[in-house]
Amino acid sequence: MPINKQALGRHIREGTRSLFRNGWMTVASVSAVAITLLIVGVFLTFAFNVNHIVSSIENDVEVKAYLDVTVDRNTAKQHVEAELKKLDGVEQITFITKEEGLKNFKAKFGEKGDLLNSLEKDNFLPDSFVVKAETPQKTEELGQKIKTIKYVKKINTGGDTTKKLFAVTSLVRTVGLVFVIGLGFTAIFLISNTIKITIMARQNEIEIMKLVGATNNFIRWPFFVEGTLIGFVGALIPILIILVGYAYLQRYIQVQLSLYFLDLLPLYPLILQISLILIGIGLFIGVWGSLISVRRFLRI
Amino acid sequence: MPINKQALGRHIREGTRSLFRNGWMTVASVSAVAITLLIVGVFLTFAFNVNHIVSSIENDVEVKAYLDVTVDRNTAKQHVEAELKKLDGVEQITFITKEEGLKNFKAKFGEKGDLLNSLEKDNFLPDSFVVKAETPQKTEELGQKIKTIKYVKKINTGGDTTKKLFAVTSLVRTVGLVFVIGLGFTAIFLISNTIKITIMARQNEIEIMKLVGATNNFIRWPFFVEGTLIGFVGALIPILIILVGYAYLQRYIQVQLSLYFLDLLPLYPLILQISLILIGIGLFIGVWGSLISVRRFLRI
Amino acid sequence: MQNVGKTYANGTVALHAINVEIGAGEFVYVVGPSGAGKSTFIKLMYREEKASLGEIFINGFHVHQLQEKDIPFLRRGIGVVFQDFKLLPRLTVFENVAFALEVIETDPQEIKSKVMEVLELVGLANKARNLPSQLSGGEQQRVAVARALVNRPSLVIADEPTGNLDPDTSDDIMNLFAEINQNGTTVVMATHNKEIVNSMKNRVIAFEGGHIVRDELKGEYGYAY
Amino acid sequence: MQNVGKTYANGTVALHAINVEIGAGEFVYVVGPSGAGKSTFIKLMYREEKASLGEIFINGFHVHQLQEKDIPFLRRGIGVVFQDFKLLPRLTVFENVAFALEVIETDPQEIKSKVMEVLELVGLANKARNLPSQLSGGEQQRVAVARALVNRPSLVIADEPTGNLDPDTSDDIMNLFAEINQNGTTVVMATHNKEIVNSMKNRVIAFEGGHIVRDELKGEYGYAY
Ligand SMILES: Nc1ncnc2c1ncn2[C@@H]1O[C@H](COP(=O)(O)OP(=O)(O)OP(=O)(O)O)[C@@H](O)[C@H]1O
Ligand SMILES: Nc1ncnc2c1ncn2[C@@H]1O[C@H](COP(=O)(O)OP(=O)(O)OP(=O)(O)O)[C@@H](O)[C@H]1O
Ligand SMILES: [Mg+2]
Ligand SMILES: [Mg+2]
Repeated sequence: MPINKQALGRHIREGTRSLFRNGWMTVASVSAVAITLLIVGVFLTFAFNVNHIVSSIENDVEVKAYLDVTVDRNTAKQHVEAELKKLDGVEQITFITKEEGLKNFKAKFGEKGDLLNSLEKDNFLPDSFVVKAETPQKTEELGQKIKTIKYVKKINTGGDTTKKLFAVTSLVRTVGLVFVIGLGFTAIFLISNTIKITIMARQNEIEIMKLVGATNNFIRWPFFVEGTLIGFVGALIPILIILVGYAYLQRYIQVQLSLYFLDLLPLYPLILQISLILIGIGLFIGVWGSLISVRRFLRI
Repeated sequence: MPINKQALGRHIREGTRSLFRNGWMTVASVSAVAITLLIVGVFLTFAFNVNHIVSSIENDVEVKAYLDVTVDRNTAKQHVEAELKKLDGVEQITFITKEEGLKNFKAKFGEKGDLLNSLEKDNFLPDSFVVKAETPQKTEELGQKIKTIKYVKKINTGGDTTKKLFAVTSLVRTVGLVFVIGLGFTAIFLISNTIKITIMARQNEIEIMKLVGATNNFIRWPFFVEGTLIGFVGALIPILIILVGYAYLQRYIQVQLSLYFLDLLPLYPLILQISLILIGIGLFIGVWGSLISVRRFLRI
Repeated sequence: MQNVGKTYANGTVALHAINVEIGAGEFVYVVGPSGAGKSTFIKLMYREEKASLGEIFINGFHVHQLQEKDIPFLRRGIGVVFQDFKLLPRLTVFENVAFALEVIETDPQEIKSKVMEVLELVGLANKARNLPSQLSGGEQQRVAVARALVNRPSLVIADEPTGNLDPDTSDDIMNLFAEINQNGTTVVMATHNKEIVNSMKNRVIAFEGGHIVRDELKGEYGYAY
Repeated sequence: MQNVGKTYANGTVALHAINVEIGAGEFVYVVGPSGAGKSTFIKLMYREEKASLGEIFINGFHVHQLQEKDIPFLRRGIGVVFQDFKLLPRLTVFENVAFALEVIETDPQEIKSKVMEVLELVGLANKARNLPSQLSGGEQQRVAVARALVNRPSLVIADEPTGNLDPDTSDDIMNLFAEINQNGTTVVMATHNKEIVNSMKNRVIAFEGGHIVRDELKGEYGYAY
């Protein structure tokens, strides 16, 4: 769509004016864009957070390597530690003495832990290393390698539980992705549909313009400007709503419900990502939707 | 909108004919309705299932009542059992001997359970009752009552964990409900918006009809019929998609992913509920949207 | 039929306080230069526009104070040929004409015969299945005439019904109006056609700048309106 | 200007193979009964309709085989007064007329003076800010005339430009056409106005049923077209 500056000014003026002239048609399409993008935005916010929470759950997966109790504690510890450090993909290594082990063990049982008091005299637990893999999904693999290290008597990678966990998290991720993509497409469809109908109602005008000698570009430009503005304003509204809503929700969950363990993503980088996505979709569809719809009527 | 039979026939004919005459405008509005309701439907399916899963998690909450080990096992058991049976809101009572208790205890520790073998000789665990409340949320309350029963030395209701669980499940429910209601309203808004724009484009026709002496009812009726059909067809499409998609998803999750523990709701009553909701929304908005929009132009 | 009528639209005064009385069965030409207020005068009669002052009585209706819901019943008694035709673009010629009968819940059989009869009269029976957009200007105008006449109203108002017609077709249409007038229908017609006004002598009301400047029983088109 | 032209729309034959040549600077009346094919003939010239057979040459354009993208340039050289006006409903009178100049990227200052000048000529300078819906039929028609003339095209085609005008205003408009014709512009005008054709003698092409039945240099409106 090549164009000179003077004409561009005219088209921007006309496109903007047309927004006001169409009055409630503009309101209808802007609000359709806004509400559709609001759904997309809210869902994205939700999906980003779910992904975050799921990741932190996955991150809890680790390999426990129990050392041979029949060997000298220090020899075993030093050898295994050295071997572990040689392995690829290890993020963190923590040594847990059998005393600490018992404490954790009792803590896990809560009130019932007292029942284990009798064990203190005769701590049968081994020393252990807790190893965290760089990528949680590699934990199982890492566990197999650790198993072969000398003095390591037994490992525990969570086994079936971990497998189930990963199955669930990958399902959650897949469902989320399907929802996001599905919503994205429906948003695109709904918005371009609305814009199409709006322009449809102006078919007559487009025909007249053509009959008076307007080129396709000349007709297209104001619609292009109009579509861009509709897309842009239609994206700004949900961004503002999400910005305010999310900040409020965060306060509410943490302060009112005291759900500190529900670790929401911080507002700042999140809202930026969401804004970019929404404005991207809004502009893209505003522009594309209006151009596509106008094209339909330019063949006269 | 009173009407006689002959005129009704005419209006139904005209409304139906108008659907075909408007060609792609009809396609645009039906598909807007369909895709919006598809989102609502998919989300409802999802929400119903999440609710189901959350409920079954909540159902796992129970009161463990440990009996006094210093009293004769049978005396204690009989007394406590009798007392428990007197309580309101108890759904299920299970007696667990200390031998079974140890077995469960070991099972919970998985491979590490072997480490507890030494305990077998000297089982320090008490006998216990597991009591399930009729409503999971009453568990805590029930626990307090059970605590006062003679021979009950200690109870465990999950304490903080349970509180957290209920906080999470109620959050999940609230979020779900907010999403469902939000989606419902946006669906209503989007659909009536689309219908409004479509009718908008026919403002001219409505004006002419009025000038030729048509009453408001006479003009309204065909739009009413049209709106009903659009709403109905627009609801049928997502129902079919969800029906097929859900059946397939169920097979996929259980057969391909072997996630048997992911307990999805059976297709049959679910799809019926969803269908009713979608058709309800579709019809309501189709009818209401068209009547509202026509009314705007009837004041001439 | 009217008493004091006057209108006034978004600032511009289209009609100053005027007084006209048209008896049942009369044939009246409304003439005047472009923008004189002829169409406005006509629009007041079937209440497309509401008089901003004065009183209008037609067929027993108090047009100026008619309630919203009663307007359709006023309009059903009046056949109107609009200056811009106002045909329903998505309906065929037949359906457009039939619409005026459907509105008063006429029996489908009767609609069919009546519509074909009137289309025959305006010479468009062979275009019954065309859409308005597939007609020439003059053909559209005749459809508008057909629709105005089809339910045999007691008052026919026509706003330049021959503007897009050649002299011969115009004469046919004028004869049609003369005929229904003979059968007792009141006819009010805005027109620019000097020849018609001068050859078919009838009452002439001349407007200029929103005033009635002449009202003669057997008038001519005239020069000084 | 044309050679063999003919059209044929959705089944109905509007024009049979016709041959016409109109020289630059001519003033031609196109007459004929309603539905004779006058508008179709005119629509072929500015390519609203595409000829279904034959060849049309205008201003050096091969109209019949013009590519989509070149059509606007043909139309810019032709000023058209449409039978149904075709004004843009959302633009004011001024903007409607200005549109024909904006399309050819005229300087805004120039647009303003040119538009006001032509509105003055058709007597509508005081309605420049009205929307078309706020005009009388005749006023709308004059806006259509103004738009056709504003960019001084070398060919002006007018489809019944006086159908909604009173005789006096018609004469003014006709004088305008005569004047621009004097200045070298070709004028092709479809009309039903017998008086005009007979008083301002020019070439007359008479259509009937899609055929040219008469083509006289100083013709009359005539009876047997
Ligand atoms: N909706 C409107 N809003 C504002 N002014 C209007 C409106 N309709 C008509 N007018 C003005 O009222 C005046 C009378 O218009 P009217 O249509 O009655 O004229 P007319 O006598 O029918 O003219 P014509 O012969 O051109 O049809 C004109 O000046 C016109 O511009
Ligand atoms: N789009 C169309 N589709 C089908 N038939 C059409 C179409 N446009 C015009 N016609 C037919 O072609 C014939 C010629 O129409 P045209 O508009 O050229 O007549 P005209 O001479 O301008 O008549 P008028 O004086 O009434 O304006 C008519 O019979 C008309 O019904
Ligand atoms: Mg008028
Ligand atoms: Mg014509």
